[in-house]
Amino acid sequence: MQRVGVFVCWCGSNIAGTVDVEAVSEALKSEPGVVFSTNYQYMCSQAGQDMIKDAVKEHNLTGIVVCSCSPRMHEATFRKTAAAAGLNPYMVEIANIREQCSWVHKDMLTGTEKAIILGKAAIAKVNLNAPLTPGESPVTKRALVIGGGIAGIQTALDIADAGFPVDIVEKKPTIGGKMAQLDKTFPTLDCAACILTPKMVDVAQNEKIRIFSYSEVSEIKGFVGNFDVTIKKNARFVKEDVCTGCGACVEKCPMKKVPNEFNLGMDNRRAIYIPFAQAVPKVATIDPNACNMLKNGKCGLCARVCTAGAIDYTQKDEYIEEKYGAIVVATGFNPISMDKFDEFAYNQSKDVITSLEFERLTNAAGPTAGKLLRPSDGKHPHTIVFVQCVGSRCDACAEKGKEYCSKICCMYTAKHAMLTRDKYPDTEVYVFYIDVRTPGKNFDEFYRRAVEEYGVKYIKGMVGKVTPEGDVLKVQASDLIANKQLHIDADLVVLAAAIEPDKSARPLATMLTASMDTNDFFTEAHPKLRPVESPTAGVFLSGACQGPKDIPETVSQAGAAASKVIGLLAKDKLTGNPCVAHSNELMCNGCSSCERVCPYGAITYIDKEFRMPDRTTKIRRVASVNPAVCQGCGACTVTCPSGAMDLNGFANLQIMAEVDAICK
Amino acid sequence: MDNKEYLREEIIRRSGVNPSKCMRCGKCSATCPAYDEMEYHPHQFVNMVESGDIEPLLNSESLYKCLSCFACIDRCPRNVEPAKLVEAVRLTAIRKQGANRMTADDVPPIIDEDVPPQLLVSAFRKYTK
Amino acid sequence: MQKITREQLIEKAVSLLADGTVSCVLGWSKGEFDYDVTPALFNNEEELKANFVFNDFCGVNFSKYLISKTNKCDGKILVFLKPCDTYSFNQLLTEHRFDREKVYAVGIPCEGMADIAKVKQICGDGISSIAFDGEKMAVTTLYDDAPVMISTADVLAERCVNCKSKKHVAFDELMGDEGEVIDSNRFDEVEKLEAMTPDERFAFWQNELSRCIRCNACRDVCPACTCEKCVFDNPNSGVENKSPANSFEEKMFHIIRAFHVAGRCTDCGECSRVCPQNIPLHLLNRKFIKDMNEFYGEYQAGAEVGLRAPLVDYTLTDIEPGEVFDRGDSDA
Amino acid sequence: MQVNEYKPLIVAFCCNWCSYAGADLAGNNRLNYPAEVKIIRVPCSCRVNPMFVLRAFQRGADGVIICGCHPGDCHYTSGNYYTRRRMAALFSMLDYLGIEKERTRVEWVSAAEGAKFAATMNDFVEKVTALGENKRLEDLRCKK
Repeated sequence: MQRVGVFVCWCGSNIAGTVDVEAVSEALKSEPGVVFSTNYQYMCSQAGQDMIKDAVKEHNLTGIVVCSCSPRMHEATFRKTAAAAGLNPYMVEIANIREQCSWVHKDMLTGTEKAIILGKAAIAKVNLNAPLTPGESPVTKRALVIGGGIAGIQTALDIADAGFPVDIVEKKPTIGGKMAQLDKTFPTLDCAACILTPKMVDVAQNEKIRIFSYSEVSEIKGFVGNFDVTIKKNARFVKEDVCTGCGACVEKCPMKKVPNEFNLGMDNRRAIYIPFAQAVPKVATIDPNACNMLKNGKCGLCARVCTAGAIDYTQKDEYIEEKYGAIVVATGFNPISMDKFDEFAYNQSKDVITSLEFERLTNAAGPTAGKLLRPSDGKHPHTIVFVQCVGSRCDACAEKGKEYCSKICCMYTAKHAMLTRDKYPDTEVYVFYIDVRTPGKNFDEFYRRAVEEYGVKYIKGMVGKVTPEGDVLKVQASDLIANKQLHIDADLVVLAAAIEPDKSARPLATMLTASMDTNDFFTEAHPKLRPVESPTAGVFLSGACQGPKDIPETVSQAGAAASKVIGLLAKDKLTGNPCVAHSNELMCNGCSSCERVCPYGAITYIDKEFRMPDRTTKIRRVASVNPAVCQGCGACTVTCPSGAMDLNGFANLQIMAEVDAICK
Repeated sequence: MDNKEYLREEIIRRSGVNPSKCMRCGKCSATCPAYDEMEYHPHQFVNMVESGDIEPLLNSESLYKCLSCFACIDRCPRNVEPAKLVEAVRLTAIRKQGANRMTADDVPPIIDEDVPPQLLVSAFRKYTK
Repeated sequence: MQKITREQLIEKAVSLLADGTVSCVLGWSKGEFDYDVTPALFNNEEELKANFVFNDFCGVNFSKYLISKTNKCDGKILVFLKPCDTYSFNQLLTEHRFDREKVYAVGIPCEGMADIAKVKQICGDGISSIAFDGEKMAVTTLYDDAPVMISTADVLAERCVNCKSKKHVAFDELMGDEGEVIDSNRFDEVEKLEAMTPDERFAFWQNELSRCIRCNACRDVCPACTCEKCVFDNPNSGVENKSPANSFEEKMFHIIRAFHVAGRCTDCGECSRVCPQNIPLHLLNRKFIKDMNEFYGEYQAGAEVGLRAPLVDYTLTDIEPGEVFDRGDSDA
Repeated sequence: MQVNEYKPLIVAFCCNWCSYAGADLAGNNRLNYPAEVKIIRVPCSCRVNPMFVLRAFQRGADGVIICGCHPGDCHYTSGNYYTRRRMAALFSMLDYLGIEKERTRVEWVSAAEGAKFAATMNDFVEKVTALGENKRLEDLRCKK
């Protein structure tokens, strides 16, 4: 039996005005377990707290009930008081007789009556309380960043800057991501390469950062502070540490007709290739699907020309195991496929392109060396039609596109239109829009400049149909302001395709037990207050994997994610919330129901050996809760039919004792 | 409910279309092959039904200019289905007493030898009660 | 009258024992009377020939026994499963309750099992023997000289009258067809109750549940009730009780039991079969099944291994608890 | 003072993050609701076991209400979705047994909805008061 002390607070007249505090402390005196009961003007004051401490010593109290304001207000205060008096802080229960009693009831009699019942419930609960100690787990002081785009790069740099080692896993042969493919960036129009490549070099030169390029995460185990990750390093058939990136092999490779994915297939690369001049790491990679040597053992030219001897046709996929304290997801985005949008003739004409392809066409390092030429015949286009919202803002049941606004299209289309008019003033540029959405610093000004200074023709309306006819594209569109249907003979049509999370995100979320929304964007722990954390502890979100974002927003989120990671890695130990679920192995059936409802993946199953009454042993599958991961919601406790699963601090018996006390 | 409101509800019920899903992109009008023939264009149809302006639509020739090609339905990003609205308004118009668009007597003078009989039957279905 | 005979089953069991596929057989054994068949483990041909039976009273669902029996048998265990048993079999596998590798399941056809209560309604108590003869069973009682001839079809158990499926959803080998899921009227009675006024429903259940003697037979036979220790037996659960100590206990017991098996109950009907007080317990389970089908889409527990039951799943647009009453009930 | 007036006994389970805070807000704004409502704090509405609900009825409660975060706002991301399914099933079952459906309720109350909390409680108490004492769950066993 506990020795409970009851402390009734007046809260000045806040409580005492509607509740007879004297009567309450008197009535609660005779409750089971209560050895001391008193009341005081302000329990939370220093004098009030001292009163509690003294009573603990004087009466050897093992439990404390404070009848006062909401536990959301002062539970933490009184827990500290208890701890200072040498009691376990979780031996404190609060009866909320202010917010939920004196402030909502007018009549002294009813107020007092209810306060007594609330006090009884708290006493009934504290009688069943057990001292709780928060679990501690060590923190591996190393972070993993999955994805080497601008989001991953910025996060890694910021974490490394704070002195913690970081590994970047990038599935492509080089880091840089989408930003490396861009030409200029809005709203300042500085070139993407000029601001990105120095950062890539910083990453390469930073001692704290390791880059696993051409690699994927294949397995994740563990929990916050203690992730065990297996990284699959795909065979690139070139020894990374030996290759100097001279490019001699690339020049000699006879396989010249491999579509170049970096230029979105608009030109060709060799079977051995370096994606672009500033690639990091700058090493060659052999495409096993194109290389003759790897396919049928005939060729071997690259090995012969490589003076460094870096080519290794026998290289195998390598698996690396590493421990991490935190994981940052920065898997980014891709434009959606245009296959379902027949009306824009994307698959019928080479001159209907996506905006990302347009970026490559205008990029000095692109397939046309920066000259804006039509992919079909290499001629300069004179009339260009930009179509906004292709696949964005679609109704869910339309099944072609995405429900959300892709956010970046309005700005990059304004940029494309402006740059085109700037370089080629003889070009007619039309932009068909539904709404122009340009919130952001200097964004709307940028768009207005495109219209007012560069003469881009913005038309409120949509393109309904694009028909290739000869070497022109017949564009049929509506102009809603003029209430006219327009027919434009265009040379080039650029589609602002919606963006979607990278396909690797979904399997990764499964490995991480991190939640995702229906669009496969990662869910944040709180949409406003914890926007860079996943609900799964130790997993952080950076960039477009969480939702469409432009570069400034991505970089600031990347920094925010890094600061959260640093905050975690700076700790030597993690102190958990002791109010977590635990499973009674003797009663657990191993039925897996709890595992299915756990939002955090905190429950795993182990095979446990039990001694049977007849001295034999039996191995049974039982649930085991990881207290470092469990957040204490209690979903598992209700789904468990045998009652093996229970929640510390809110145990079945405790809540039932409260029910009984109230219903007496 | 006044007549205007009644008509609006009736059209929405008959068509099964929710015009408030429209985001005013105008793709229906952009895609419409009969656009130039129409007094009220597909996007206006949606907008006018939404605001309850049915009377002008009922009296408009536009009703009979729609080819029912359903290009607007196919391409609407919001699944609004403008052609179904046109159809519902047209039904409302021809269901009125004596409002048949066409009677059997009208046919012989305009008949064309090359027109397949099936087309005539379906036109009749479309234009009469 | 079953399509398959005792001799065929023994022959199958003996051959599987002989070729070493299995090392023992979970089957039906003679009981005190011809109609109270009990499950038993057989190790060899002699035991099978002596005690193995198969007749219209072999309704026992063996799935649950596999949990304990797989540990009692060194090699594989042979189990004969009727179509409805295979659903429980899959459900238990979903819950990792036994090792599939230790079981050799033979699917056998079922023509529906007889309900002894219905037999007794026809010929009265004091049954001394039942002989099976073609389509009929010859029931001899202490009080009559000549046996009463009864057709199985007339005394089918409720669960067999409303059989939901003749399909074997899990087996290693079949004796007969795989069978099909069939349309049943199993929710008719639930609907009848739903159509009553709350007062009538209350009266109905008061009449039924007041007969409960808390013998726990329903729990003990239920293939979904496989807890190592039931909450009602656990002094730390806060709801422990073994007898109807106060007026509320049966209700609590039956509601909670139905809730605990909701989404896991395959509607095998064992609870109602074994209830000595003939309480229609399946109507509680079927209410949950019917509700969940209506709220969250058709779901049949045990149809496949690994299915996610409705109560451990959700969608963002589920029905609100306040709306569940307004589905055209007469009392709405 | 009316001494003989029937006062129901209401147990309200409130999740710590939204509804309990909503109840606190009702207090802060001095929004009255009947004292018959007694609140039990749980971390999440998904912690409410049907056994607690039945236990309350068993011990004489006349009505049980469960309050949680609005769907989509759960502190634990998905807890209240499970609550929604479980309680839909449980309440439908109680209704099936002939228990008055007005005695049970699930309500989503956010931390900002103090007014909604008070209004909900007022309405719930009024409905339960109209039904009178909860005898059915008590009496199911004993035939009259």
